Amino acid sequence: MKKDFPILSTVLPNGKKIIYLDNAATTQKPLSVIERISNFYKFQNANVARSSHYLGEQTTIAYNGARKTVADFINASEDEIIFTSGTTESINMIAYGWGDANISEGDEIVVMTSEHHSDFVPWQQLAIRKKGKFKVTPLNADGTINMNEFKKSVTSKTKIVACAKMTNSFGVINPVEEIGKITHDKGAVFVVDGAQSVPSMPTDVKEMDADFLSFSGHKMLAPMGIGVLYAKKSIIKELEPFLTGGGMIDEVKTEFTTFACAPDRYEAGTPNVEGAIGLASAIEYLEEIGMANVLEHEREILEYAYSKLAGVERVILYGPKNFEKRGGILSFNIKGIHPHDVAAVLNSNGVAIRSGHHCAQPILRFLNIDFMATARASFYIYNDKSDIDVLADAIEEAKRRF
Amino acid sequence: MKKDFPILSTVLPNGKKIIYLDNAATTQKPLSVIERISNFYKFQNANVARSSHYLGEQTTIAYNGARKTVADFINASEDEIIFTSGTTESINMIAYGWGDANISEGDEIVVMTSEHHSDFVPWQQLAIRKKGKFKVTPLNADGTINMNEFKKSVTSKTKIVACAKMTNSFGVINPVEEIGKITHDKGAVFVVDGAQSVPSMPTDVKEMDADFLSFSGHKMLAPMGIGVLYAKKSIIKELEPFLTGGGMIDEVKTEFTTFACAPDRYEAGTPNVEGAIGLASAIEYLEEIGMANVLEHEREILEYAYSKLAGVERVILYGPKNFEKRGGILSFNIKGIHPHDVAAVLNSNGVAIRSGHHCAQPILRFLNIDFMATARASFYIYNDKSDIDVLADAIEEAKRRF
Amino acid sequence: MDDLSDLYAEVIMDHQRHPRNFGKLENFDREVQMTNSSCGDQISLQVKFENEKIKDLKFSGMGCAISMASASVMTEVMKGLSIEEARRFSDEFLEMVKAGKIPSDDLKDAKVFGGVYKYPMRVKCATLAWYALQKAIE
Amino acid sequence: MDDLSDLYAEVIMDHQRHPRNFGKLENFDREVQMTNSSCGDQISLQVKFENEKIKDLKFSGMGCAISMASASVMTEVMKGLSIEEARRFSDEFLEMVKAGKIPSDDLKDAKVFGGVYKYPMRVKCATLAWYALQKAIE
Ligand SMILES: Cc1ncc(COP(=O)(O)O)c(C=O)c1O
Ligand SMILES: Cc1ncc(COP(=O)(O)O)c(C=O)c1O
Repeated sequence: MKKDFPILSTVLPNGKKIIYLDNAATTQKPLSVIERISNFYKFQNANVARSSHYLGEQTTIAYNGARKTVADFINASEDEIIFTSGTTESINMIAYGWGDANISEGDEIVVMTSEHHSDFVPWQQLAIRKKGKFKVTPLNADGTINMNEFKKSVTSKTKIVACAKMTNSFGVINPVEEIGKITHDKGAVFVVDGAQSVPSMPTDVKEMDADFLSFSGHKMLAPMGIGVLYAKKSIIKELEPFLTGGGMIDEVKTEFTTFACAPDRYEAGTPNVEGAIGLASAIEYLEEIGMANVLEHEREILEYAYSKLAGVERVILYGPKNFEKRGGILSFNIKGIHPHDVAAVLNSNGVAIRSGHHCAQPILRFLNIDFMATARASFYIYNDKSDIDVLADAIEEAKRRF
Repeated sequence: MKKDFPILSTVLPNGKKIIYLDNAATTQKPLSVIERISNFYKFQNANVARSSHYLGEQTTIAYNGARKTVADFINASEDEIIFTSGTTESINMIAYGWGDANISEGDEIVVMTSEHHSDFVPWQQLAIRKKGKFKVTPLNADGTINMNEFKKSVTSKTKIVACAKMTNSFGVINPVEEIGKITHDKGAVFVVDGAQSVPSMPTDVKEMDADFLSFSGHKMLAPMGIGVLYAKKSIIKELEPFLTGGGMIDEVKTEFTTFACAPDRYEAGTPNVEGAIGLASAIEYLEEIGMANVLEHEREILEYAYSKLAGVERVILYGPKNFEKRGGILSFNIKGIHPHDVAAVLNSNGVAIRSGHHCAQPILRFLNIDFMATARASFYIYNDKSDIDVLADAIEEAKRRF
Repeated sequence: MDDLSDLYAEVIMDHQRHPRNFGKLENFDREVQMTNSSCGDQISLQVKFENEKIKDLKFSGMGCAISMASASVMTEVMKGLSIEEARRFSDEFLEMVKAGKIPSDDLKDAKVFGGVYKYPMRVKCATLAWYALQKAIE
Repeated sequence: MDDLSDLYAEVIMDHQRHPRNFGKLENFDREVQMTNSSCGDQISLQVKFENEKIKDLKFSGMGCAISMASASVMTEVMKGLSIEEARRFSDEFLEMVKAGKIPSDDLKDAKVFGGVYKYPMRVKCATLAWYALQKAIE
């Protein structure tokens, strides 16, 4: 598998082989995706849905095909798939495009303390704009959602509940089916952040009954600059166009503009065709493996890492002990060493991890974590147990140095 | 030159060699840019400004370097350069981020009838949102701005004037220096759409004294999904963050969020690093040629095309006769043939042009153009006069067929 | 003929040059105006019904060869059909042009638009008149 | 030492283990609190002036080795300097860390942070205390 990913053969200037364990931040790309991009620009490139010449037709067919691939991947239909620049833009599109029209003074928006800033700040800002109430659900000590507190916080005034299917800080898999049911029972809209989960496990929007689901290509083998917003057919009509301009209009007059149908209506400007077909190519690669196998593999690595590091002196491991509740992310700290320094020592051993707040300040503050930061190793399809052995040795070196 | 662009060797299924004359829609990519993208994913890829490991550092250095390349290219400084997904997003960012906070009932927004929908609809929608007045400046018969009318339309109530430096419909180069002066004399903000001009001529934001300038990578040899918003240092402080989420924050608390400094403040979520370095690579290619030479080359092709087609029976050419007022775009019609049919016949001869309203319905309606559509041939650095010969022959065939 | 023939078959060129049922009906039950703004195409369609059948119909408008010919062919195919048949035939036509589905022989001349499927940007041109018809018999 | 040495020079490790001027002043003229939220680093800096000079200064806070050592070194370099000199030296330090500019020998021990330039993500760690100082002498 590693041979499909040229970057995984990188040797650092100090001679160490790279061990890439920063997959929750972004994933590496297989040759098939890199070549799909090159071939697009070498043989196919044109603007889409505008120009009726040979390349224009080829590009439009490829772009429409990519939309179908994405739709099938999450069990949606094509006109429920909006291409965006990433999860962050997708969530902003909901907050502005649906939120601004549907939230008014006193309405409640409920999010979890464990949300990524991209699934936290847009809702908070919406609440501030519309004088709504922004409610943040407390967690249990292991970073899972306190479901009793959640149930109490959802009321008849709740209009939106936003929750990640998998958190990026600790890799917690949240019970979105249950959360969705509680949300819908109160008549609120259920918004799922799939940035971590869609790359790592099978996704079925019908099963999780999400009204909106967002995810990013770059976290699942695809190029940067492409993301997806799934909007359920029954709610997409309520989503107002947010970005306006070329390609999303029907008729433009001085006094008013009428807009095209979904999904064009939501894709203003020249779309990122490269990104869309790159994402489709990445999905093909993942389906070859099978998404259930991706999760199983991540868990296997996680369990191995967990068992190697649990009980090691000075090492603190975060997150639930029940692996069924986790994907391939392991957040940890070494007592008395700032995670940045841990990351630096690991890096000098070739091991690439992330240190810091992981765009998740609320959970770190809530759990009162030292330095408001952790070290985070995150695994993907191309990692194996020997990567974990190097990680564990490097952790020992960090302990010796500091 | 053509050999740098693999796609220009495309042979259509019918055996015809491709003649790509749809550059105003999107440009083709040189091998150097295609390889820069591949190499990024093969050797460098990581998330940016977040992860302090080797690849993370490399990527961050490359991303910061790309920002500097872009800044130098338009004579700006790095903290005035915001990366976006394209011109359309850039303009929306101004309309929401500056417009919503600064436009109130009765304020005026002035645009030209010749604006692209992406520089028209966001302003119109802003005016509708804020109960402002949306004024559309009339044109002369050749598609140039009626400057007398423009002067009359700018008043002390005018808050924003938006204008393309080069129009995409007819390729008219507008006198933005003069328009900017009139705008600033009235105390309004001057917003320049550079989507067509930045790829085709030298750009100096200080000289044109733009407060904001937008452009897209894909129209200047760079990948799709990347664009730029330049915001002058003196005004960027008034620009509110528009998209919120990861990477653009300082501190996230339940009650409020504080935001990072410019430009990070405006780049929410994982940025399109591939796009940014692809754009930098494209700029290097263009600077090798020299932007003054790009314009000169486009004009040479335009003049050749104009002289070949002027006076040809049934052919109508749009735009001013003074080539100093034009870039490399030639919009035309053949009497009695719908431009879609023209494009189809041209395509069967390998010639790729755009037909339709070019996201510029207002100008076509204003000038009362048949079918509300034109055929448009647009030229770039890799086109030569022999391309125009094929175009002219294909036009004759279209006349024979219809 | 050359490679343009799957888009501009002789039948299509003939209808484009000599559109059938072009103009206005004196007497009609339904009138539908429809535009395809992405092309600037416009159609106005008038239909006269009798005994659950399309007794007569005429169209006027402006657009490319494909859209004009498709409107002309549509009127020829539809004249005299029951509303039930009209619905089924137009569904078949739309499936053929949008998704490449092979139609039944019932579509007659309209089958020449089968090649449009390969030109996604021209699909809107070929379908406009047929959507207008569907609206008229709704 | 190995390749970590351009980031964690011996001097830096020493200051990290034994920070100088750590704590609170009984008596001070200016106090500055600063955070680097992207890392979670915090610093509190107190300065006592006399005759346009920095008579004494102390810091407290929390952060990574680079940020703590940089604060400690800063206090050593600054003690006794005129405000004018403090401004110039801190400018020099910032230029060195942010842009890789070679500093003058005036910077003394602070020169060991010259390697941070190659680690753009650690620049904020190394500069926090120096920005705090600049704020204190504003
Ligand atoms: C003048 C002008 N403005 C704006 C745009 C919109 O650019 P994009 O589609 O890359 O967002 C274009 C290109 O289509 C253009 O030509
Ligand atoms: C759970 C979660 N939500 C949202 C995001 C934001 O995604 P992006 O930065 O691709 O917009 C991320 C990734 O950083 C994430 O992990």
